[in-house]
Amino acid sequence: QDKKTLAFVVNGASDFWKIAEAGVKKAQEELPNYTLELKYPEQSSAAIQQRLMDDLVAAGVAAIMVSAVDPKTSTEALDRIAGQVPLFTTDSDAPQSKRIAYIGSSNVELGKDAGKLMLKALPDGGKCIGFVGLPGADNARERIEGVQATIKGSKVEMVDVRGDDIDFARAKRNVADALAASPDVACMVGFYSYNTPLIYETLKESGKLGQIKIIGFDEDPVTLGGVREGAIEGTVVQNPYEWGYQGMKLMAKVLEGDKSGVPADGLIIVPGQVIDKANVDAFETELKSRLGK
Amino acid sequence: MADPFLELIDISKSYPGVIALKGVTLSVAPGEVIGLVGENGAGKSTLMRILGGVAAPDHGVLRIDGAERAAMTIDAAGKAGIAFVHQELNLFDNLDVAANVFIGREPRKAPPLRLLDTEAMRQRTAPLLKKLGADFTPASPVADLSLAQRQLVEIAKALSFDARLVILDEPTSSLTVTETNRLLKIIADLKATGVSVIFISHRLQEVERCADRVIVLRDGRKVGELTGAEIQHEAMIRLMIGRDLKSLYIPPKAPPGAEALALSDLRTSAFPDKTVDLTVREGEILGLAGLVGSGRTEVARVVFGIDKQTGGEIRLKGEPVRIAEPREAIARGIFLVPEDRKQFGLLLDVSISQNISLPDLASYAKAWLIKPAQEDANAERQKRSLNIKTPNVGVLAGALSGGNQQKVVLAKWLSMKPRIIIFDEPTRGVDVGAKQEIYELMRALSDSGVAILMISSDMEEVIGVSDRIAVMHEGRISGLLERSRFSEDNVLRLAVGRPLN
Amino acid sequence: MLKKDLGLLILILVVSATVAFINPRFLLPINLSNTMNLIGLYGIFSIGVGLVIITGGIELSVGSMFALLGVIFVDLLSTYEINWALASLIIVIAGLILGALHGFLVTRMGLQPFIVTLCGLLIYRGIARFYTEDATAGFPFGVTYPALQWLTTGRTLGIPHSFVAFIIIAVVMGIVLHRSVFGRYLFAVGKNEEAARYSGIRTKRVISSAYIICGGLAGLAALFLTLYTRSISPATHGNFYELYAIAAAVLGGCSLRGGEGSMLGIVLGTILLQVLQNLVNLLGIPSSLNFAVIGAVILFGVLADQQIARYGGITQFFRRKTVPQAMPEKQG
Amino acid sequence: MLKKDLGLLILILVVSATVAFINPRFLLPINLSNTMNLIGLYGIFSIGVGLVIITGGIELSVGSMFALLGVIFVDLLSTYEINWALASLIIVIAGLILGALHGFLVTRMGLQPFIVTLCGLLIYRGIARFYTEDATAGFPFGVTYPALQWLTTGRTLGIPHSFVAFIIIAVVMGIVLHRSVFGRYLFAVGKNEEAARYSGIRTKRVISSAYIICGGLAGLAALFLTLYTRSISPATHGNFYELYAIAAAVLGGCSLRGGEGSMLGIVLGTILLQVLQNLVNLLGIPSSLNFAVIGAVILFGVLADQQIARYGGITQFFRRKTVPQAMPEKQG
Ligand SMILES: Nc1ncnc2c1ncn2[C@@H]1O[C@H](COP(=O)(O)OP(=O)(O)OP(=O)(O)O)[C@@H](O)[C@H]1O
Ligand SMILES: Nc1ncnc2c1ncn2[C@@H]1O[C@H](COP(=O)(O)OP(=O)(O)OP(=O)(O)O)[C@@H](O)[C@H]1O
Ligand SMILES: [Mg+2]
Ligand SMILES: [Mg+2]
Repeated sequence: QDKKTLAFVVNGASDFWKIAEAGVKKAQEELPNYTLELKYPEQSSAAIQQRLMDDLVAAGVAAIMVSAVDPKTSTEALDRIAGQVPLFTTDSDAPQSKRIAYIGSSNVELGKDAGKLMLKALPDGGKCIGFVGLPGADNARERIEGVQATIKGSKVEMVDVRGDDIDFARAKRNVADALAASPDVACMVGFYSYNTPLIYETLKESGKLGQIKIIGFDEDPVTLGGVREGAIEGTVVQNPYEWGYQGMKLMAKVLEGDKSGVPADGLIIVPGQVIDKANVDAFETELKSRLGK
Repeated sequence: MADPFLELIDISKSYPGVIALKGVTLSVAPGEVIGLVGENGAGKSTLMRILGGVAAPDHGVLRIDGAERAAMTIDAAGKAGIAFVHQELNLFDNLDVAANVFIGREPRKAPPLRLLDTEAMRQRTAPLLKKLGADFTPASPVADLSLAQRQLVEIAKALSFDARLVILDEPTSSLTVTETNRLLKIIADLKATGVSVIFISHRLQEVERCADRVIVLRDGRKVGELTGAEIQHEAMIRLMIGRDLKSLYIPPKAPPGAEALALSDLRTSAFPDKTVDLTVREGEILGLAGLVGSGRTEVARVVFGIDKQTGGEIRLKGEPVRIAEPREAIARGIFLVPEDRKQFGLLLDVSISQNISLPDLASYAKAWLIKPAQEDANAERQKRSLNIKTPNVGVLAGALSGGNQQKVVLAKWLSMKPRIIIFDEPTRGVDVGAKQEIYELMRALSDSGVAILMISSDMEEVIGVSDRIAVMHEGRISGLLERSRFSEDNVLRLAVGRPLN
Repeated sequence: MLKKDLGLLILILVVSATVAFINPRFLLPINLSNTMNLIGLYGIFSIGVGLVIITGGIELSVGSMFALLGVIFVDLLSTYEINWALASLIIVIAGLILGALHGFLVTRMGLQPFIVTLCGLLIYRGIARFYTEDATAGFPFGVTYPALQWLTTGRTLGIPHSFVAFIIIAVVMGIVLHRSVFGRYLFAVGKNEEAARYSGIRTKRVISSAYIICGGLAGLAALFLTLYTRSISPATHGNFYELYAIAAAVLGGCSLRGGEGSMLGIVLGTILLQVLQNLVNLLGIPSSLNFAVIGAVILFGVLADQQIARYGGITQFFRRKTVPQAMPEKQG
Repeated sequence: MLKKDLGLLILILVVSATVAFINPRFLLPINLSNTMNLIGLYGIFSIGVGLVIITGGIELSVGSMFALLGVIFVDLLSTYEINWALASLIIVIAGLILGALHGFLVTRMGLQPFIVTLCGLLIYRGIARFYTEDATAGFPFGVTYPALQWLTTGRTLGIPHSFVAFIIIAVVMGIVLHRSVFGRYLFAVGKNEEAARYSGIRTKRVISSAYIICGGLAGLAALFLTLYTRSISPATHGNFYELYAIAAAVLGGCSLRGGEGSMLGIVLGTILLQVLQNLVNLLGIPSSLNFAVIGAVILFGVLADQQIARYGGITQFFRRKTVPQAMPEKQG
């Protein structure tokens, strides 16, 4: 008897998913009767991800958990998959689809956390500039939305968000050009995981570290280092480890007919966390042990 | 005569479907000028390509200074002192003249850096160009040169070698008498300094004037060798094609008819301040002579709609027309056989049959779908009537010998209904037998009422074929000769802009 | 059939057989049907790009056209609620117009095709992103266009309609390319534009037509792609698709120098690329290796083909230039 | 200076003047210095790609090389803690080897350059992603390599060393291309490979050398880029950079048909592309319009150049075919 395969399909290659993978591995230890797989589409494109899922279904997987590239408008396509195998969503939800449950956090909430960090860093207010890979992507929009909602009415304002299409060199030059174009900028926000380290490096090179506040997202090692150093005010992280771990366990349970783990609204929210100088060491230690480094 | 330093022994070479050479033996002694003649496709160029290391023989050996080898390489040929002017030009039109002359063996300066010594190149090129009477400089970009000028560059290149043997494969096919005479003089000088020359030409007069020995090839075999006084026009022709030829001129059946094409005050961009006036009548062959660069090709290009007409008028049967595109010219029955067939006349890697049908595809098609059988049938017909040497009409045009390629270009137009045909150097690289056939064809066309404008740099051809001759000099018609006043001297005088006696 | 096409076919068969042997689910009707669907989607525009390449040009902007035409299409349908047939027509016409623009710039303004279509790549995507403010454009939940969806994403007897459309287009364009006067002109212009002009071919018109056809097919493909993904992120939708198309054409024997290529080759090239994608997913190869596997298979396939051609028996015959009937135009 | 180069220079000056007029901060030393830095980074490999294009080839794999060589470099330095000078040497040599491989496949195996380097694009990125399991490779926090960083990202009197390196390379390669025998052969081979062979040029060797130089420069650029971003996401690092390089070369007058181009042109092409990027950021143009602006400026620049050349005054001079000096010699 073949083992059943459970697939965790992510939305593109990123370190973020390495942490989820650690959670999946942990779940694998506890689910010896299943083969757990983490699948990356070769590009962050809805079409390619869809194709990957079609192929997985064709290859006979038993259930899929997906971080849809474009959940809002992929309902139909997700339903097509959900019609063939049990489907779960993670990272970003497709509430109208026939998915069984969503496990993840809310990007708007994460953005609100970042907004609070900005207010704390700039008690007297100031101009902020944001940096992001794809400004139109849902996760970016929601994070920005959360930030805007929090700083509204304060003296802190976000004057611009520059996109870089996930090209690190362009991301770095965006920071340098922003420094040249707006000498009065008071803080910079890195919305994608690589934006924060690049802001940090650029400010360091131009000697502006400490003068301009940095607020980040995610747990890039340089970001954590900057937090520890005090150059970065803080960073807002999610908990993909739990998504991977809990998600896979849940999928196995559902396959075995036990639906008790699925809440009525189908939403399992794993809250994010604000990392600042105070808790950075503890967080990093835990992260390292999870990643087995 | 001195002992040969170079021998080709029992050389054979075949290409799929053709035997290009069969058991040919040839030796070259120092200071000897060898004429190599034969019909198109006889194997002359192939033999030379083997000697130059560009092609390898299937069978046979080469012996250089007593050392035997199975095949030459380009390097070895260079080292053995063989300089080669290829029949089809091999110039780089992104470089200037001097760079082309010294390509592959540039003078260098700053030794470890291998920098180009452009100065030296130009200085060493200048006297060669002067010797050839070229009207361009070592710094002229080759892209700006006409075909004839390019041919001079190729010759200059061969002369720049300190060669023991210079191979000239149809060096004069685009040259006029003046340049040709200069070249013959240069050959004599080379000979005097002990350099050997192999000279290939379809203009047998030239061969007669310079060769010590003539080798005749037919169908890949050596069919004869003439020396000294035996080197006679008729003798060569007899060996080449196995029969005698009639005289060139075939009188028209009827006197010329009405004016078919008239150019008045025509201006071209090559000579913006000169105008051309010319009339071609139905049923006549009007020769257009002139020196290299005198603007004849430019006139043809304007009439055919390739280049913009910058002034004046073109009249067809008295009716003014505007021709903006070749297509419009073709629709009116004006056809052009271009001088550079490789660039403009043919699609080299397309079959003969498809080349022939190209300008008139619609008539081989039903509902826009081409009927290949009809194309092939027509191509077969043309192959037979023009005597194109090829196993079949599916062969790529580029694989044909130069003369046969020219016949394919002619076949394109002869398959359609011409009213006026402009031949720009119609027999460039065409052998005597085929030349005769082309002349007969031209005459047959003109007798059927077609007006023919024949641009030619071959004096023999201009005088021998035309009913009237117009001569161009620096962008304008400098004179018109009726048959009674045809002479080499008169044509030349007009060509250099001097008045007639 | 040309030697090159034969080699490609053999490569496809070998790859497919290997995959089927390792994972028999490859042969499941649903998998074959999915793969056919993708072949159809990618094939439609690869044909257009192939035609442009045959004239000696290049077309780099199809991917960006998909983004631009896609967001407009979504907007026409969902914001302006225009009839789907009319909206589709508008998109295809918009594709034709963009193609005509490229043709105009290349032939009348004398710009290099690479520059023109590179600028198209940059500009169209930029406009698409600006138009939606980088947001994803998609059909609202629950809205369906049954007829349009049936036409584009539907299947009949398991055969996806995109594949049917592709095959019909390939056959028609194959006849146009290899049997018609226009097709002959395309090759002639690609081989030697000057000589073609001297033969009375309106070369500018022929070249423009190739770009126009390519634009029209890109417009059509944009429809299929939009209904396949149902949403368009203008920053990424269609990224690199121009490379897929060019790769399919070049694999299929089109030379970037122009004048060479066959419709069968383009079709086979497209099939190979999609089968390779399917292979990576089905064999459970880490997706990070996806591109590497595709690249390696292409490289070894082409290498093997070359080596066989160089030393081999049968194919030797096809390589000689002088061999009669070795002309691409003459073969199906 | 060629006409084309002059036109490009004018375009750069016009664009710069416009930006400086709208936002005078464009002229701030720090901004100029930043832009120079990026010109240096992108210019180094554009030169290599330009050389390959001049031989009539194409090089599509540089972006993927950056990803592969970059992750290896990071690993050598931070995991294996190899001396930075040795590690840098290894990377440049690896670049040379990849270039040699391309040259080998193109010249000895007779594969099309487009295919070879497209496979390179796919394979190198695939290996890079597999090697790091798609994780971002970066230098650990706080780790510095003072000498290496000074060399690559340092500045002297405000001039970034990447720019200095670029200028040195451009001057050297400019001399090689335009003044040396080897450069002459590059042009000859690109224009007409057969004729070059007939002239006794070892064409295969010349073409291979171009790929090798290109590979070496890509290796060098990989070092600079790695130290610039300090971290490499193998899935995206260097994506589309091959297009930047080709665009710079083609803008600078290189023809994809080979045999044409100039070093000055490539340099100016690179400068234009980077000034345009700077413009978008400084003028506060939405980043979604980034590519559209670049595309539009390139298109209008090239169009204007073409139109001026066609009808204009000064440049008319450069286009006229040489008028032969009267013909006194002929009368003799
Ligand atoms: N590369 C080739 N491939 C196939 N056939 C060839 C090739 N080169 C020459 N041939 C054939 O070999 C024969 C001899 O050609 P060659 O060019 O030597 O003739 P030639 O005597 O120089 O003629 P011409 O006077 O027309 O130049 C011809 O039938 C030609 O078609
Ligand atoms: N392809 C070309 N590019 C640039 N200039 C050219 C070209 N062809 C001819 N010319 C120039 O135009 C002028 C007229 O040349 P044209 O070719 O019409 O003369 P021709 O009498 O036919 O001479 P030829 O015997 O050289 O063909 C000459 O000055 C020549 O240098
Ligand atoms: Mg010959
Ligand atoms: Mg002429």
